[in-house]
Amino acid sequence: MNAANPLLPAACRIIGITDETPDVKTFRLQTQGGAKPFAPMPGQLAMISVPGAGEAMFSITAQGEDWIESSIKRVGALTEALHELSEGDAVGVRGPYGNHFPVDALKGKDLLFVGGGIGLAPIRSLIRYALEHREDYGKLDVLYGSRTTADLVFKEDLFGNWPQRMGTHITIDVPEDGWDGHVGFVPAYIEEKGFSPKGRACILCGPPIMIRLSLASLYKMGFEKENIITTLEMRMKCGIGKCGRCNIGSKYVCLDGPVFSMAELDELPPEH
Amino acid sequence: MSRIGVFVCHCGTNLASVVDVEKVAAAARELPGVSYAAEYKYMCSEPGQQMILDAIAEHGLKRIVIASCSPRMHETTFRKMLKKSGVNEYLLEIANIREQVSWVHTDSGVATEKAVDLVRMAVAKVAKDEPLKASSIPITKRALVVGGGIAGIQAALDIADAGHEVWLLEREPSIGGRMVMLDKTFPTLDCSACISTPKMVDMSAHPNIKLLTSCEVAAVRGYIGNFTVTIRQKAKYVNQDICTGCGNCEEKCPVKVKSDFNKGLSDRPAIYRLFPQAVPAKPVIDRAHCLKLTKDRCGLCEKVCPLGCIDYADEDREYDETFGAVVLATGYGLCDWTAMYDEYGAGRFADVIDGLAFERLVNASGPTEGHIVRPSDGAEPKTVVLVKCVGSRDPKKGKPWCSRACCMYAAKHAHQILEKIPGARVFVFYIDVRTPGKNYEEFYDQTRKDGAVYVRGRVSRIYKEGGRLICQGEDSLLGKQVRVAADLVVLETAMEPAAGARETAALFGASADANGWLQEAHPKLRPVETQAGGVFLAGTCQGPKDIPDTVAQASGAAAKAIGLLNKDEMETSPMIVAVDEAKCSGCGACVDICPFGALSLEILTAREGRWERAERFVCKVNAGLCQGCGACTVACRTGAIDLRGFRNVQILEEIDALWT
Amino acid sequence: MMYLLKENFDKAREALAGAYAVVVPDEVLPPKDALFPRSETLYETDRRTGEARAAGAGGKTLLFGVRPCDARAIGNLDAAFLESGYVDANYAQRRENATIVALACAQIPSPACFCDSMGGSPHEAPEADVVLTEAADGSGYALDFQSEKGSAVAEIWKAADLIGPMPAHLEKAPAPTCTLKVNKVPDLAQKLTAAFEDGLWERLAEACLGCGCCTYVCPTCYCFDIGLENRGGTADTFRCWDSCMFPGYTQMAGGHNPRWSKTQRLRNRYLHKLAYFDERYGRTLCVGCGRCICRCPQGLDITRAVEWGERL
Amino acid sequence: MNNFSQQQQKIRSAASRLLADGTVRFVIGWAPTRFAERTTVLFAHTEAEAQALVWNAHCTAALGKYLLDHRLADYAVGIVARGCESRMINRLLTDHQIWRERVYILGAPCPGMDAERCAGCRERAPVVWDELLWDADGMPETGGRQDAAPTNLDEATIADVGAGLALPAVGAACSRPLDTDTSLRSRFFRAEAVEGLSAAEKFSYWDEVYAKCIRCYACRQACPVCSCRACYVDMDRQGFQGKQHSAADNRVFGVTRAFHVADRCVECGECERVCPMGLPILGQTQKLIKEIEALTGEAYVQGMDAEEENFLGAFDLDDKDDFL
Amino acid sequence: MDVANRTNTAAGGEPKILAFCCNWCTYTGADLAGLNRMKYPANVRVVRVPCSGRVNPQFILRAFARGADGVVVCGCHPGDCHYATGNFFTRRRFMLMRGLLEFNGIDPRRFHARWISGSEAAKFRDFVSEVCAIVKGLGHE
Repeated sequence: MNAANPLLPAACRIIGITDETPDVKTFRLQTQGGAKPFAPMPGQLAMISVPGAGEAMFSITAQGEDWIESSIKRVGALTEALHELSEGDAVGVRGPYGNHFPVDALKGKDLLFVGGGIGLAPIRSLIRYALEHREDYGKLDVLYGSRTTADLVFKEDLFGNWPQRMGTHITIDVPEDGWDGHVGFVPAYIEEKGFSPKGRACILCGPPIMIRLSLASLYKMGFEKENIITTLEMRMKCGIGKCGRCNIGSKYVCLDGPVFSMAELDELPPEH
Repeated sequence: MSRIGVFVCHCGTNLASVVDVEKVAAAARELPGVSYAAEYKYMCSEPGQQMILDAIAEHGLKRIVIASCSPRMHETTFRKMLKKSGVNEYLLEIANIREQVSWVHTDSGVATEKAVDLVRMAVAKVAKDEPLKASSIPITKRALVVGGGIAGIQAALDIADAGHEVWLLEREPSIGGRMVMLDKTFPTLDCSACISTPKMVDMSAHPNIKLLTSCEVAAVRGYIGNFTVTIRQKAKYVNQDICTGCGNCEEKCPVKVKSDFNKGLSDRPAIYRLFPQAVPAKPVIDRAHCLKLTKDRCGLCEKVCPLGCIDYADEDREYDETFGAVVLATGYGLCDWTAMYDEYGAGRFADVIDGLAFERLVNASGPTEGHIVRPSDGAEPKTVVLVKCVGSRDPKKGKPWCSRACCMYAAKHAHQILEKIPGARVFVFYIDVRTPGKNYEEFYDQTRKDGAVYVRGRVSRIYKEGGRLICQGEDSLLGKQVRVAADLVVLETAMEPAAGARETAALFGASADANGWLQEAHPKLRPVETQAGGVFLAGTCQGPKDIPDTVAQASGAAAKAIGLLNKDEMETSPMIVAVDEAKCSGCGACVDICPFGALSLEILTAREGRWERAERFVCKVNAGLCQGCGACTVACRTGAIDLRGFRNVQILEEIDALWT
Repeated sequence: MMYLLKENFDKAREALAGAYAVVVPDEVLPPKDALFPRSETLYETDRRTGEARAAGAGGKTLLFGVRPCDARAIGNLDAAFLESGYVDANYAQRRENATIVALACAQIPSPACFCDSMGGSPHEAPEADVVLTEAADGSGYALDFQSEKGSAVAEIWKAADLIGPMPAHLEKAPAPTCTLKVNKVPDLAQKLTAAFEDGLWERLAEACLGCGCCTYVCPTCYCFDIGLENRGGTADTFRCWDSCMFPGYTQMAGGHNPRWSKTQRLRNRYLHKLAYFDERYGRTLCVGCGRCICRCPQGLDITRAVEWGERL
Repeated sequence: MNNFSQQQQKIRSAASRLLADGTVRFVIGWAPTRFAERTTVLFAHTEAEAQALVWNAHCTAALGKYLLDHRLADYAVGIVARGCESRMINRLLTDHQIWRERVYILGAPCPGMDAERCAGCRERAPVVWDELLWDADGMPETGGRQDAAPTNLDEATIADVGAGLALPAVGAACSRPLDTDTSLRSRFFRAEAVEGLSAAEKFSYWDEVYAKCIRCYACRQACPVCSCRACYVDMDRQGFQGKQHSAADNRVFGVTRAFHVADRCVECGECERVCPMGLPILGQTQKLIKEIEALTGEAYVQGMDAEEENFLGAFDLDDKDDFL
Repeated sequence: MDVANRTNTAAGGEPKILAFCCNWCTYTGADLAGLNRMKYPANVRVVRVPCSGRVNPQFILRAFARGADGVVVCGCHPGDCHYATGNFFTRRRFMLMRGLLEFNGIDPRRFHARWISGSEAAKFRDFVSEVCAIVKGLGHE
């Protein structure tokens, strides 16, 4: 973050692009000087700009020694411009913005990560953190679903890295040739797996309908609202709690979020 | 960065001698989004194209700008080239720096500056180009011919002979049209019925042709390759499958109605066939005059029919059929001179008749078996006046156009009178005599030699005096008033588009001109096509014609239809408009603009805000009809409708690129 | 207490023109434009390298004749832009460079004024550097220099011999009172937010046209949008006023809009003015200037929400 | 005799009846505010609320645009409609924005309320209605209010029953004072005031106007012709206009807005009435109608029926093109 | 649209004139002018559009706002439109727009429209030359 002017982006470049799905790409970013733009906590956001096209807020999905990564779905003009970029191209980055997953409060707990579609992107930062600090947390499980296998993001993690290190449960909505994994919707799969709420926190992110139904399932299974954590998406422009549009009541998602527990959200007006 | 590659062509010395191509390429390299720029002697050549393909592969180029000759020259070439690369062929812009720079400017500095500007505009536009894909639509291999006159018959036969299924739709109870009403045809004087009825029989017997009489087009959906036509079959009240055409019913029917076919010169029953050689040769009931249908009396025909074909309960039916191509052959009618020319008696004199009535009089199978008689008293006329250009070439009272065939059939009428009535005198009033056809002038010459007197001038008045019709007019060659006391006056009246032709054409997306003649796509080069793809014109619906021209045009239209039907599918241009339904407010401003009828408003029902099932209008684009002019986009204030390849944002970027 | 004769009022303003760019607030718009312009370039980006260079944010300005409510509004903007969380660089620079000369209201400017109901006063402007208060006899203005910036103004006026000590027999005129009275409602913020789902919000919003009028004339509305304009090889990133009354304000790229209805937007605006800002920054955002009431073409009135809150 | 009071009673009874028999979900009309010389818009949902509707010289806001808020609704809406509202309704019907059967129109011939907005108005009686509340005869042709009686402040209390509020009354209006001269002026009075200027004067005239424009879009929001689901100006990505403010950018907006309503404007004058900066923007739209009339040689009055041909959506083969 | 301040001529440079040409007539006519090696001033920059009916009057506003010294719109003659009727709408739109521009103080001599067919290369040349001369004459107001 530029201390003098938090709205000013740092000149960065793309050092790697991974095609996740037909409309999701993961961009690995680094400053023009070859450094990490900043060191985000899991769940934090970055404002990424395409010179000449504009900027938008994205969750940071991963970080390394000298890079951060963001996985971006093509939904509008800006993301379209992003998707057109190639390795080596210039982008602007400012951040990190927002709060982060309560990594300390979660210590000692079993963690259940539930994601749907591109919703796995923000969760991935926490999964990576938990795996890096493996001794701080109890049992780790990720339950992830998408419409088809083509829409599964982070396939390398889902089928390579994670299964050896944590419970990995993948489902797709409808049967498909060549898929011998689970078929069905995420909420049903959560219930089917019967995760115990005891000493376990659930980190939930995905499309609104999936969230709604998954919450119903989790409540039914006895999860407390305090132990269900999600991240919100709102239209953002400044990222620093000034421009106004991402408010829910008196909270700004860009400052006080995007991470909220269901208990915290209950305190806020239902406007998200 | 968009990874744009810019390629500047020298065009030998065509470009390079005026424009500093290296400078243009260097300037291009500095433009946002451009990651590669090069110049070469001939970009369009094989090595030139290969160079571009190599650069695309080597530099990962995603969009291409070529600065060269006019896009009208090589846009297609370069699009084809891109098909071989990974770059979509529509992510291409061409900066025209030959026709619009090096060939029209001499100062190298100024020309180079302009070339750079044009490249800058092309780069700005290409950055906003979207990948497009031409789609193909399957073609229904069946043609519809609307109108069963000689044009429709000829077109149908030609298409059917080429092996395609044809449906011919005629609103009258029989095919044949105007030509079967005629006696003889000029200039050869062969019997009109003798040459047309065999064609009609061929039609009914052709395995590829389905004949629909007493039918109308009620509605049309779809477009070239796939017109879904709603056909309205009017009730015939006679079971056409069983009827043998024995004629008992026609004999017994007590009703007498003036025969339209015989121009009111004879009567016909209420159950009738249009004329003796009608195809199909089966009667229908005229519902307006049948006593059973109008007053629930009589029922004689049902009683005398040996096969029980009569079905008074028959009703109009509508059904849908799909066709790949359509030939409109709706023909002509004669103008209603009685409404235009009060000075000719406006119909009060029985012995002032029009040309078609004369054809019926002189026709061997007509009401008088070919005897030329006065309708008023049946006497043989000794002096006959033929008046040409009645309604034609008369913008004040009639129609502005020349009806083309009248000069020749007037000569034919004169010839027939002189031949059939010994000692008869024939006067022909004319403005000009136009005989531009093979053997036409010779025929006209012969008629005059036979004794027809040609008087140059319009007849200004016809009135009765002592039982004779006095035709008064000015002989403009003599420069004085002349009068002829005639026994019969034949008005060679103007052709006009058949009633309902404009409306029928509109259903198919074809238009008519101000006079009602159906509009060809181009008056010179596309005379049988219409603005609506897959809809062709045959015969007089497009404008006045004689029979040979009609038949020739019908074959032309058939050839076009055959060409279309020979394809299995058709590629459509992707550079057409598309509607963003989320933005469309359904105001319909665009719909009014479209010349092709490609846009329509439809009701969209969707959840919106607090309304679960909100109904609103949105514009739908018929991709088969849209030709990509983009005139509608300007009417759309929201920009919900936009033209692919020339979207608002692309053009705006081009503009912006010039002033930065 | 220093004193400025009424006849020297214009001279006093003119005397400042050398040292400051003097801004006299528009009769319709609040003075926020000088600190938070309708449109300003934030930075320029090189479209090839992505390098961004911040644009400057103006030199020394002086706002002359600011109403006390508007001065108070500037205090609220300070709270949002400077005092809590991130510091907004452009606002900070303009604010640092700005001197505020307030003019206490001798009469109530508009029947819609209700500053004294919102905790302000037509005569008090602690946020201002200088306050001019009319003397009881109307002959001139009592001057309160309330800061170092204020003292600098005093020096200029002294140097120009425009001001002198206030004659002993004079005193400040008593503060007028607003005709529009809104009762102070204890716990208004809590009451209104608790009534978030009440159907009355919809009734309040029915007559709203959804134009942005109220937000643009409001001295405390500070929502903005960030946009971009390309100029050849560089791109200008600018920010401009935005309005929470526009649906596009919260419209997300994927199509979801958390405040899709007019009612939601009006409720959010009223609650921001009366509750949310208070919850976050400890002061009520609405300063009771009455502009939104005056300028609303359809006669909407934010005090209706306050009165309603009173009865909750 | 106080015409306004009698007519107001007719509005109230008709509205009550429609609400009582369930014909409409609510009736849109005017209600008093706490300022004597101002009204607000009231959606009367109950018979009691209908008794709060007022009809007086301060009923300046046009109501037609509210129908758009309910364009997707499956219920019927009642509306008090003067000449301008009725033309708005026709306009919205022509543009397929509302369903005729879902609007119940209480026709209210009007003497002309606002000197600025109504000065050029020729159609003060409604052109479409379901029920004409009083006869248009006797409406002074040249405008002029019959009686400008101030709103009875007791009514304010009643109105607030509707919204569940009771407000103490204070002062008069705080917006610009009403001009009492509502006599009929030239239909294009605002345009004509500018036409006489030289090109340079025109340029600086509009420069001054647009330097003041704050792009609040009240003109658009109030305009019954601006029925787009999304306004071009809110889609800065699409490229026609960015969001930055400057006299030049604002002018592009002003001219574009005028052109977007060019051939559909019903001349209600709301754009100018609602402008918080008091900008004389009516001249732009008046000019366009004037141009259309000059080009066709025929009167061009929109909103007179629901099936109109728009000038820009049609053509004549022999249209003028003297500069082409 | 701030013509007075932003035009190219104001900066002492050559004026730039933006020309919208329909693909079927005027663009072809301009190409033909090139083919015939006709000479005209280099101030004009052509934007190719399928039909003059595609030219949104807002494009003209944009060009003036960006600093165009002159803008021209060209299309097929009435009745010759490749798309039958596109230019009839063009005609009404720009007749109206011209009035509005003039009303807003934009010198109407900076905005021109002309029907130029594919064979009228000389007309294209003459028109462009004429507009250039006019615009140069206007210079900086």
